[in-house]
Amino acid sequence: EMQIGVSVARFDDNGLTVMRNGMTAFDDASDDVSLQMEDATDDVAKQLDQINNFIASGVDAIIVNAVDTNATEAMSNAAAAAGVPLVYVNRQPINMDTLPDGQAFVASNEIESGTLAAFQMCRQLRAEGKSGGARVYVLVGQLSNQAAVQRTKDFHDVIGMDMCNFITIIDEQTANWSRDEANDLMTNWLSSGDEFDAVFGNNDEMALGAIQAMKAAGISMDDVVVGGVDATSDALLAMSVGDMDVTVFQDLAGQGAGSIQTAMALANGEEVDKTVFIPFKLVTPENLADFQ
Amino acid sequence: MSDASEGTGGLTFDKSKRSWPNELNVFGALILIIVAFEILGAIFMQQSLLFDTRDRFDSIFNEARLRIIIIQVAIIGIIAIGVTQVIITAGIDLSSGSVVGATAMIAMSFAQVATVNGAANPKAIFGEWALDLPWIIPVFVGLGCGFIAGFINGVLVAYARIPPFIATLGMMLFARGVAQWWSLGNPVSFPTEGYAKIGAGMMPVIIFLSLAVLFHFIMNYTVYGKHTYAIGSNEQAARMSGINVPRHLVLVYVIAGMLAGLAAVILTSKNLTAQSGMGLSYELEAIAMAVIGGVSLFGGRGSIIGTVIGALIIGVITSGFTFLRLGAFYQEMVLGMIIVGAVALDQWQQQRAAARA
Amino acid sequence: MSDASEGTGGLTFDKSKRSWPNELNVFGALILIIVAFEILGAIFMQQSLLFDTRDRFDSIFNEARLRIIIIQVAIIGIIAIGVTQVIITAGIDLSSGSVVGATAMIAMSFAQVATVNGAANPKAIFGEWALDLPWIIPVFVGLGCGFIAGFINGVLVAYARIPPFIATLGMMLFARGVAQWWSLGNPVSFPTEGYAKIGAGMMPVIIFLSLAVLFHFIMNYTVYGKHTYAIGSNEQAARMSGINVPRHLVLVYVIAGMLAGLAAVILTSKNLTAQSGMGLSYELEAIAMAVIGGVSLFGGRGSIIGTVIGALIIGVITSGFTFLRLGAFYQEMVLGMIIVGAVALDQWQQQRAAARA
Amino acid sequence: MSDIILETKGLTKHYGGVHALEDADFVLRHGEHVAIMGDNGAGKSTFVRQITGVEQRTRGTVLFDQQEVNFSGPLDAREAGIETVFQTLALADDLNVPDNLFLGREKTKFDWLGPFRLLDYKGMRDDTLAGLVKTGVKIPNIKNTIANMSGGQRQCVAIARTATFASKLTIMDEPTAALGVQETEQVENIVRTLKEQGESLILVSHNMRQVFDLVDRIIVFRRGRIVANLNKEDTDGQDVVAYITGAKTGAEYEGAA
Amino acid sequence: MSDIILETKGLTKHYGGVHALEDADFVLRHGEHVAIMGDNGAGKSTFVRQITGVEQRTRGTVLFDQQEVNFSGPLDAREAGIETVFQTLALADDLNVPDNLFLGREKTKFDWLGPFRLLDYKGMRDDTLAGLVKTGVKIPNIKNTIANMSGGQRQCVAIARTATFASKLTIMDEPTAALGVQETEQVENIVRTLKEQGESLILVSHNMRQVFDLVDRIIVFRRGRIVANLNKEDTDGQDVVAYITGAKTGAEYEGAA
Ligand SMILES: Nc1ncnc2c1ncn2[C@@H]1O[C@H](COP(=O)(O)OP(=O)(O)OP(=O)(O)O)[C@@H](O)[C@H]1O
Ligand SMILES: Nc1ncnc2c1ncn2[C@@H]1O[C@H](COP(=O)(O)OP(=O)(O)OP(=O)(O)O)[C@@H](O)[C@H]1O
Ligand SMILES: [Mg+2]
Ligand SMILES: [Mg+2]
Repeated sequence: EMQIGVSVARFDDNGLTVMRNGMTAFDDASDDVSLQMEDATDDVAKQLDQINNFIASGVDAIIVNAVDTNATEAMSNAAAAAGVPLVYVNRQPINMDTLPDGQAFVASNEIESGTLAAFQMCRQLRAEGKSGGARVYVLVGQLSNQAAVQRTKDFHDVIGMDMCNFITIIDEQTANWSRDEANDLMTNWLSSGDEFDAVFGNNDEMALGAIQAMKAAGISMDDVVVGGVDATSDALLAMSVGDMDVTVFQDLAGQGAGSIQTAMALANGEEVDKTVFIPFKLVTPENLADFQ
Repeated sequence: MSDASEGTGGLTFDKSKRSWPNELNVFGALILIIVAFEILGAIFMQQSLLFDTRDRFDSIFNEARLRIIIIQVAIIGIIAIGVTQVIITAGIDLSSGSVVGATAMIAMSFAQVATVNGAANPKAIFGEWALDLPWIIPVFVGLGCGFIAGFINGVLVAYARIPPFIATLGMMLFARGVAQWWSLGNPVSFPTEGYAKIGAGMMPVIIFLSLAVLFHFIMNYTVYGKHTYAIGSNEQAARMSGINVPRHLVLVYVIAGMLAGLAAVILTSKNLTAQSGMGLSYELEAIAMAVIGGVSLFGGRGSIIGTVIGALIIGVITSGFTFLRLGAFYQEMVLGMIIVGAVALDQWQQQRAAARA
Repeated sequence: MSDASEGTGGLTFDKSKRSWPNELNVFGALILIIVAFEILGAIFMQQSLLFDTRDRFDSIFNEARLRIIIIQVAIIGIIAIGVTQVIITAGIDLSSGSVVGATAMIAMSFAQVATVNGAANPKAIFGEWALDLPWIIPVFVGLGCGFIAGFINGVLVAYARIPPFIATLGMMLFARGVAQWWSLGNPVSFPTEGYAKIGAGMMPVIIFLSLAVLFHFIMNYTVYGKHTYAIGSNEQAARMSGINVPRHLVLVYVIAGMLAGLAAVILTSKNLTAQSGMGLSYELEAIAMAVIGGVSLFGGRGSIIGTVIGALIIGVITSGFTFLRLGAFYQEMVLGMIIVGAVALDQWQQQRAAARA
Repeated sequence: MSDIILETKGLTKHYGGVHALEDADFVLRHGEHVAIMGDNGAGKSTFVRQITGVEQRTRGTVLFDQQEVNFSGPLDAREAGIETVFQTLALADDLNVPDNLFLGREKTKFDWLGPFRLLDYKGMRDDTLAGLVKTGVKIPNIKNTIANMSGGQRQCVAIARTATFASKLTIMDEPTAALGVQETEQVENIVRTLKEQGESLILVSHNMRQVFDLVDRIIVFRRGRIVANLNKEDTDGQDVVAYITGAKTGAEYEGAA
Repeated sequence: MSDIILETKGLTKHYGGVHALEDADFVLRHGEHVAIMGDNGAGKSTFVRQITGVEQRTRGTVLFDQQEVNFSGPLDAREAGIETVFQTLALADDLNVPDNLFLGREKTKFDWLGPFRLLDYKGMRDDTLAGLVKTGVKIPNIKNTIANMSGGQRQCVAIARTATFASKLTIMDEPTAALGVQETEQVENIVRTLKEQGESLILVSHNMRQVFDLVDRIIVFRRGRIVANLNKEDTDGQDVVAYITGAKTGAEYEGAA
C-alpha cells in the first residue's frame, strides 16, 4: 500500500472540499493507496512545514494544493532534496518551467474562471439592452487570497475590452468569501439607494448572500444579473429558480482523483506529463441540467 | 446632615459632582464618529449617512441604513453580551467564534427540509427522521451545543484552574475541529421555513436588544450580577467572603456559551446555510465591542449598555465605510485607527473628569 | 544561624525544600507528550516518533523529525520571545501576526532579484534601484517596520493609556490593511540568493535559540528584565518606586515589534515569497507558547525558558500528529485538548507542590 | 470538655522550606476572649488561615464545637459559624461599601429566582449605614468604590461586615492597625459587646493596652510556635514582651523555640 | 525664610464630589520632625499624595526647598529628594525582598549598557540584609516573593527601602501600623537617627505615644482641613484628641471645619 501525504490550502473552502471529496472517494475505492490529508489553513509557512513532516514520516509521494502559488519553489526544493515525488493540484506553481523531475501539476487554469463569468455577464447585459451603460457591484473574496485577487482582476480586464467597456464598477468591497458578510455588505449598498444592474461575486457563496439581501429588499431578481464562481449546489438551485444567472464549474473532484493517479505513477517511477489540464466550464440556465 | 443617605458624614460631599458614567464617554465617541461620517459624506458624496437625502423614505432618516447598521452587528452583539460577562469576571472567551461554527453545523443538520425544488434535499445530513422537524428542535440543539461548550469552558477555568485564555483557546481549536469534521467540510443548507424565520428581517435585532435589556437588568439588580463583578474585582476576596466562586464561574461561561449557540442559530437562519468556517474571528469582534464599550479586561468593570454602544460603533463604522466607498484595502487600516481612537477618547475623557473633579 | 544569607532569621527555614521552578513542570509535560506519542506510535504504527526505526540515519534518532520539530516552531518562537516580555508586563500583543504580514511584504520588496530565469523579474514592486540589493538592506527594512509598529503600540499603551488588547488589536487591523494594500494583495516573490540564505536550513533554529539565550540572560540579569517583571507585578508600585514606566513599556513593545519584524524576514526568506496573508493567527500561537510555558497573563510571572519549552511542545504535537496519521479533522480537536491538558498538568503540579510543601 | 468551642492539636503549616507554624495546641472556651500576640512573621495570621480553611494545613487537627472539621474554604468556616476579619481585609476593590459588606450573603427578594434573585438595595444600604455607625468611621459617600477608601475606612468596612452577622466565634486579625483614635475605641466597644453577648473571640493584635483592656487570656507566638499561655491576671506588659522577644518561654513550652 | 524645606499654600484635592483636602497651608523647617494626626478619612494620605506627585492636585501650590514644584509623579519627587513610605506600601508582589528594596535604583555594573546594564545581585542582597536588620524584622527567606510576606514584614521592607537612601525629606504614612512591639521600637530608632542627622520628616500616625515620643510639632486634620498646629511642649494627648474629634479647633483655623 502506497502512502501519499496531501496538504490542502484550506479545509473549510467549499470548492476545495469538493476536490478533497474527490480524493477521499478515490482513496476509499482503491486498496493500493492510503492518503494522509493535512489542512494548511491558508498559511504558506505551515504548508512547507507539513511537507517536511511528510518527508520525516517517509511517505511515498506528496500532493500539494498550494496556499500561495508563489511559494512553491521552496516546496519543490524540499521534496527534490529528499527524493520524494511531488504533485501540485488545482493551483499552478510559479516554478512550472523549472519543475524538477518527479514533479507534476494537475489543474485548471485559474485565469479562465473569472474571465468566463465576467464575459458571460457582459454578454447578458448587452442582450438585455444595457449596452448604453451598466453599473456593477463587485464582491471580493479574502484580500490576501490569490483567487480573489485574480478573479477581480479578470473582471477588470473584461470590462476593459471594447465590447464590454459600457460596464462601470460602482464599488468593490471584500466580504471574505462569506455569505453572511456579503448579505450585510449588499444591504449596506442598497441603503445608499444607488441604481445598479449587476453583481459579481468572486465565489458563489457571496453571490448568494447578495441575492438574499436583494430579495429581502424586494428587488426583482429578473432585473439584476448575478454572477459567481464554483457552481456549488446552493448556487445551482438558485439558478434553477432564476435568482442566479452565471457561475463557473471546474471539475474539482476530477482534479483530486487525477492528482492521486499522477502521484502514484510518479512513485512507481513511470513517465508522466508535467501538466495535466482540466478545463473550467461556464454554467448558465441553458446548460444547467448538465451540472445538477 | 443632608447627605446622610450617601454616607456617614465626615468630609464635605458635593452630590452634584457625581462622576459621570463611563457609558456617556462611549456614547460621545459614537456621536463623534457619526458626525465625522456625515461631514465626510457631505463633502465627498453629497449625501448623508443617516438622513434621507433622496426622499426615499417617509421619515427624515435613511431607514434602510439605520436598519443595516444594527442588523449587521446584532448577531455578534448577542455573543458580546455573553463575552462581556466573562470579561467582567476577569476571564476571556476566545472560543465563541468557533462555538458558533460548530453549533451552526450541528443545529442546521436538524433544520433541513425533505424536498428542495421537488427533488430530495441533496444536502441532507441524516436520514428521513431528521428532516422537516419543527423549528424548536434545532433551536434547542443549538442552545444545547452552546451549553456544553460553555460548561466545559467553565469547569476548566473554575475547577481545573486553567487560565481562561488557554481553556477557551483549547475550546476554540476543539470546536473548529468539530465544525469541520461534522460534515467533513461540506456546507449544510436548505432549512425549513419555520427555521428560516428566526433570523429573517429585523428578528436578529429584536432578539439582540431584548437580551441586552434582560442582561442589563440581571447584571445590575440580581445576585448573579453582583457576584460576577465581585469575582472580577478580587477573586480571592470573593472567595473569602463566601461566594461559591467556581460554581458561579461555570454559570457565567454557560451563559456565554448558550448566547453563542443562539447566535449560531440566528446566523444560519439568516443565511439559510451553515458552513464550517462560520463565526471565524467573531470572538475578536465581540471582545472589541465589549472593550470599546468600556469593559475592563482586568475584570470588575464594564456594563452591557457599554457593549451595546460598542456594537453600534462598529456597525456605524462598517456602514460608513461602504457609504464613503472607501477602498477595501484602506478599510482595515482605518477601522484599526478608529477603534484605537474611540478608546483613546474614552481614556482622555476619564482622565479629564478625574482631574477636573 | 547557618541560613543567614537567605534572610534575617526568625522562623526555621529548610533550604533543601526550595519550591521547584515552574519550568520543570512544563518540561515534564513535554516529556509526557513525547512518551505518549512514542507509545501510540509503537502500538499503531510500529514506528518511533524520535528514534530511527528504519535505519535511514546515521544516529539512533530520526534526525529529519528532530529538525522539523524545531524548525516549524522557530519562527513563531522568535515572536513568542517578544510576546513573553509583553505579557510579563501584564500586556498583550495581538498585532504580531499582522506585523509579520506587513513586514514580510515590505521587506521582501527590497530583496528581489532583477532577473528570473533570464527574463526580468515579473513580480518586481519597485524599479531597477530596488533590485539585487545586498541582503542587509531588506533585513534592516524588516527590523525597521517592526520597530515602527512596536513603537506605535508602545506609545498607545504607555502614553495614551489605551489597554494593550485594544491598542494592539488596532495595530493588528492596521498592519493587515497595510499588508494587503502594499501590492494590492499580490504576492512578492523571487528574492536574491543572499536573502534566501537567512531562512534556509537550520538558520531559523539557530537564530531562535540564540535570541532565547540572549533574552533569558537579559530578563534575569539586567535592569531591563527586573523592571519588566516589576511593572507586570504591580504597575502602580513600579511607578511609585520611581521606574519610568511609560518609557520602559515603549522599549518592551519595540523589542517585541522588532522580533516580529525579524521573524517576517526569516519567514519570507524560508518560503522565498511574501504574501499578505502571512502570519495570520501567529499572535495566538505565540501567546499559546508563552502561556503553555507558564507565563501568567496577569503579568509578573514567566520566563523565556518556559516559552521555549512551550514552543517545543507545540512542535512535538504538530509533528506527532502527522506521524500518527491523525486525520486533519481530529488534529485541531486533539491539539485543543493537549494544550489544555498541558496547562492543567502544570496547575496540578503547582498545587500539589504547594500542598506538599 | 463541653465548654470548648475551638481546639487545635499539632496544627502545622510549612510554605516550601519556611516553617510558618509548628505544632500549635490551642484551646478556646465558649464565651472566652483570647488574644494572640507575637513578632511580625511569628505565624499568627498563618494560624488564623489554617483555622478558617483559607489554606490547607500541612498536618494537625482542628475541632470546632467538639467536631473535627476540615474546612475546604472560608465559606465552609463561615457556614459553621466562624466570622473572620482577615489581615488582608478581603474586600472587592471595584465594588462599593454596601456591596462589600453584604458580599456573599446579600439581602434579596424573590429568592425562588435562584442565582437571579433580586437585590434589596435599599435594605442593604440602611443596614450598611447602621453597621458603619457602630465602628464610628466616617465615609462621605458609601457609593464610592472600596479602591477609593482610605486605609482606615477599608478596615472599618471589613469589621462592620463581621459585626453585622451573628456567629459562634469571631476572629479578628489586627483589626485596629489602621484605625484612628475614635474608631479604635468604637471597635473595642464592638468587642466588648461580643463579650456581653457571650460570643467567643480570637483577637490578633500588637497593641498591648488594647489586649489587656479586652481579653481574658494571651497566647504568645514566637518563630511559628506557641511559647506562652497567660491569664491576664497573672501577667503584665513587660512579662508579655519578654515572651515575645524570647527572653522567657512558658514552662509547658520549654524547648519549643 | 531660608530654613523652610516644604511649604504648601491652599493645597486642595477633590475626588468627584468628595472634598478630601481643602486649602491646606503647611510649613516644614529644615531638620524639623512633624506629625500629622486625624481621623480615618480625614485626608492625611491625600495630603501626602499631593506633595509627592502621586496625584495631580485640584489647586494650590507646593514649594520644596524654596522652589515651586509640580511633580508629575513620585519619581520626580524622589529625584528632588523626597523619600516616602506610602500607606499602600507600593511593593511589587511578585518580586522578592531585595528586588523590591532596590526597585527603580538597582545597584548595577556595566552602566554603559543602558537599560540592559547588569544587576549587582550580591551587592543588593548584602545591603538588603543590612537594611532589614535596622528595622529589626525577621524574614526567614528574603528570596520569597513579597506576596508571601506577613503584613509586618511587608511594611518593614517598605521602611527599609526608605531608610537605605539618604534624602532631604522623609515622609512616612502610618509606618508602624502593622508592626510588632520590637519592630516598632526599631523603626522609632530609625526616626531618631534621622533627627540626629538633621533630616526633615513628616510622620502620619494614629499612635499618640509614638507621636509625643518622636516629633516636635503636631498637625491635626479634620474633614479634609487642617484644624490645629501644636508644638509638642504646649499640648498633651487629651488636647490632641479634642482637636481630632472636633471638640476644639485651633484659633487660627476657626470657621475651617
Ligand atoms: N504563602 C506563603 N509562602 C511562603 N511563606 C509564607 C507564606 N505566607 C506566609 N509566609 C511566611 O510565614 C511566616 C508567618 O507569616 P504570618 O503572616 O503568619 O505572620 P504574622 O505573625 O501574621 O505577622 P504580622 O504580625 O506581620 O502579620 C512569615 O515569615 C511569612 O513570610
Ligand atoms: N481616588 C479617590 N476617589 C474618591 N475618594 C477618595 C479617593 N481617595 C481617597 N478618597 C476619599 O478621600 C478621603 C480622604 O482619604 P485619605 O486616604 O486621605 O484618608 P486618611 O486621612 O489617610 O485616612 P486613614 O487614616 O484611614 O488612612 C476619604 O473619605 C476617602 O474615601
Ligand atoms: Mg499577620
Ligand atoms: Mg491614610
